[in-house]
Amino acid sequence: MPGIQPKAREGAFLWLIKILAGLSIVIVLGIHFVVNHLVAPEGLLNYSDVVRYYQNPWVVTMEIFFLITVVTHALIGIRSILLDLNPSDSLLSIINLILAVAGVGAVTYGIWLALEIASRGQ
Amino acid sequence: MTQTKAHVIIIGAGFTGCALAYDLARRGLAVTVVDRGEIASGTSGRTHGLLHSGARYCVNDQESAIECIHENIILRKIAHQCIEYNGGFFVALNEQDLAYQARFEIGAQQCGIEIDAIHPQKARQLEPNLNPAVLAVYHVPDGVFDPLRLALAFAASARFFGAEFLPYHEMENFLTNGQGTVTGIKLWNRLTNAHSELKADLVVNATGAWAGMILKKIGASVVVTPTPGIMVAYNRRLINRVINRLNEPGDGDILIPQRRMVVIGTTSYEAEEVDYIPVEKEQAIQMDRDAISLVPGVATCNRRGVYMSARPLIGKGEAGRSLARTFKCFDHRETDGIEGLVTITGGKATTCRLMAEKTADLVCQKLGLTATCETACEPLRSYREYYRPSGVNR
Amino acid sequence: MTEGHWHVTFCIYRKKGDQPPFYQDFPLEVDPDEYVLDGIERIWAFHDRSLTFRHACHHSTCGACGMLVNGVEKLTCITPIRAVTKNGGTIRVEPLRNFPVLSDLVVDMAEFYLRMEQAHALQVVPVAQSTLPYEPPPFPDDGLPHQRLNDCIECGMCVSACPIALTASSYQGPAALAATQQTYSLTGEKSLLSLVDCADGVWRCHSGFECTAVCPSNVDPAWRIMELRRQVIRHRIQRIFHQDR
Amino acid sequence: MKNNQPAPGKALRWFDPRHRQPGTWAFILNRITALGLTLYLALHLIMLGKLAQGPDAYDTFIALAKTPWIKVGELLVISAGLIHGLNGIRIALTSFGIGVTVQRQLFWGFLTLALLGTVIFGYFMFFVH
Repeated sequence: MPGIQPKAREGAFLWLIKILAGLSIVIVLGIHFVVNHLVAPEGLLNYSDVVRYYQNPWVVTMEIFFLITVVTHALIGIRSILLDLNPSDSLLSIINLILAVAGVGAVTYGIWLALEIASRGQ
Repeated sequence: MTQTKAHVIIIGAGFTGCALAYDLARRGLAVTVVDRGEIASGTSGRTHGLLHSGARYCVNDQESAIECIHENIILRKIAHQCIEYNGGFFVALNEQDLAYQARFEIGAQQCGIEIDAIHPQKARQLEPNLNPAVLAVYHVPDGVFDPLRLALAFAASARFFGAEFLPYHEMENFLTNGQGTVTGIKLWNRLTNAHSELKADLVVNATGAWAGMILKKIGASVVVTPTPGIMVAYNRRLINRVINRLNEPGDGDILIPQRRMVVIGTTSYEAEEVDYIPVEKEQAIQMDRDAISLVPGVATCNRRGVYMSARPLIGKGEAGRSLARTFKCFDHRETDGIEGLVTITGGKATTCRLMAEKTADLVCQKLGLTATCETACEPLRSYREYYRPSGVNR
Repeated sequence: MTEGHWHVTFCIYRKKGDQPPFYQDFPLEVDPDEYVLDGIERIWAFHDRSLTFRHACHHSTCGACGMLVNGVEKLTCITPIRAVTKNGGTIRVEPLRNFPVLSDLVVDMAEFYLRMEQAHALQVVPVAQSTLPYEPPPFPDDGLPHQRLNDCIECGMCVSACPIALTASSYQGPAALAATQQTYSLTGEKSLLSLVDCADGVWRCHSGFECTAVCPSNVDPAWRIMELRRQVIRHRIQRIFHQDR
Repeated sequence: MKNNQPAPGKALRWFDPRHRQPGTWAFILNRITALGLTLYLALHLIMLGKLAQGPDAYDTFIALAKTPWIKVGELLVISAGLIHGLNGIRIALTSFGIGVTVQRQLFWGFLTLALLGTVIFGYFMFFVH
């Protein structure tokens, strides 16, 4: 009978990040939605629109920030769902590794893509 | 080397059974408690929950009253974990009640129960929901306990000293050696449907209102009258102190606060079969009236629970209220010529520790042991320890 | 009120030892104002003596008789039959979820009680602080140190209803967390916070609020868990600024 | 129900809404939308890779995205985002002790908002553009 044994799995820190990331997504996603679906005259931007849009450095910054928060929130969220399935400590460390690699990979790829698009305008 | 401990089986895990298990285990005996249900699933669990000051009995039944005040003080000390101790009031509502006043004061003094006359206006300040028509008020050292947790606290302490509990094990029959000596019991494990036998040096029948039924299996008897009464719980805590009617013990004369409720009790009638006691609707309505007369605010509450509980009263053939509320220990060698069997019955929750002490004295005397009772001083173990898996504390 | 008697079928979860569980029907004539527990006790008394169930006080002070009634956690001693079925209807009674079943309707409370003990759950609390802070005070304070039995009756129903406890046995559970919150509020004992500031503690709750919905005793475990989070975070922030603990 | 003990294998029962309160419906919706949105995030990132392949690849892809079925899918994503986001606000608020006693009303309020938002977006996507 184990009773209460505090384990440092998802403590206050990850939880707080998840909540804060979630809140910033709500704000940034609002802008993202409006720009892509309401402001753009044809509903979705075509290639040249996208490139023009990315000429504004604030847009690039915002999109990169958005990317990081979304990926962070999603991966911490997936992790907390998996945590509810009571993984063993060793399985959890594997999960942590996979999620971290996926997160770093997605963010690197996204940043490269954003900078690549921005550079095509010049 | 320690020699093999004497083994005692206790039938019944109510207040008496649990307290007795604690007392005997503390004296160094090997104890097994069996019950056909959960701890306190009979009369004990369904008790009103009043930690008596004894004032209720100080005129008619002084022996009980003295036991009560004595044990009240001990339980407040050792079972503080499950008692709300805020005292109680005895209130007079009419001329008849006032006529009882003088006898009440003398009785309380004779029994050593501290009572304080309080001005009705002051009492109304302390308990704003009290009937405004109160004519006289006395403060008494009453309290309220949680029935299951009081039993569990004794059981947890018993387990701490090595006693074993077998809930959901129904005693089917006695084992004897063929020469009138009880050597153990036959058991039906209701959790698994298995049957088994358990040997012991002595068997204690602590089944309260069911004591007579158990003894029938071996042709012995005690004069116990199961005397059910009704309790009604309401969904608001209108008082902090127990409110008693200042008169001779009667129906619906005690209203206790408990958690967010108030609970009124009780009635009294004799019954033969008490495995299932149907709720009498008229009695419940009578309880509503009695509760409202003590605390009119009850009229605005909803009923939360209605339940019946069978007291084990010793004696027969008289009206239930006039039977004494004391307890009695029977050595069946003396009453029926059966060796190795003791019955403890009667009494009340407030005096369960004392009942256990006296029974344990008898058990030890029969087994030729000299150990003495040590249950009155040290606080009981936390009731939650009862559920600890076995092997943890030994 | 005089609707007379109802015919109701109790469909009861049965399990003995290692045998597979099954459901057994008991048709019963009942008074609709009777409580579900009365029906169950009558089945034991008159129909099947092998039926096992936990019960003690029959008026919601002990917390022993929590069961699943028609799929919902109910304290059967205060649940009138009228509230869960109709004349000719069925009452399905099962043991609590998220607890090991010992037999029939009896579940093993050992782990639950151990967690309550580790949370330093109080059974007797000062009357003045016995209710939830957002509730109106129940009583004019007469200045005397009155105490009363606590709201939490340790019935385990909140744990049974919790969607997280369903899969995560290591989750401390709503009852223990609510108790920690209450004890911390009354004692200020900081070590309680470190016990719950972990993945199996306050941060595991996913705000289902089921615990509060089934609590028969006004504990509001969900509110207490949220409050406990606040207390944990406040304590952490304080620690940053005063390096006292 | 063979055994009542908690077990990871019971994860599917997270999504069983029978006898459950709005709080659990919110929890169910949040889990489903979380999984859906994560899947969408992955697809979205991959599809945006077409941008790197130049104007032709991307504009062909955009033309495909304007077909009605894809639009419906997109509306689902928007709806999921609204539900998850608004309910997320509710969870964040209650987690900091704000509005715990009115969490039911918050749930219904935010769910209404999410549906309203879906309708507005749907109107723009299908009828304006």
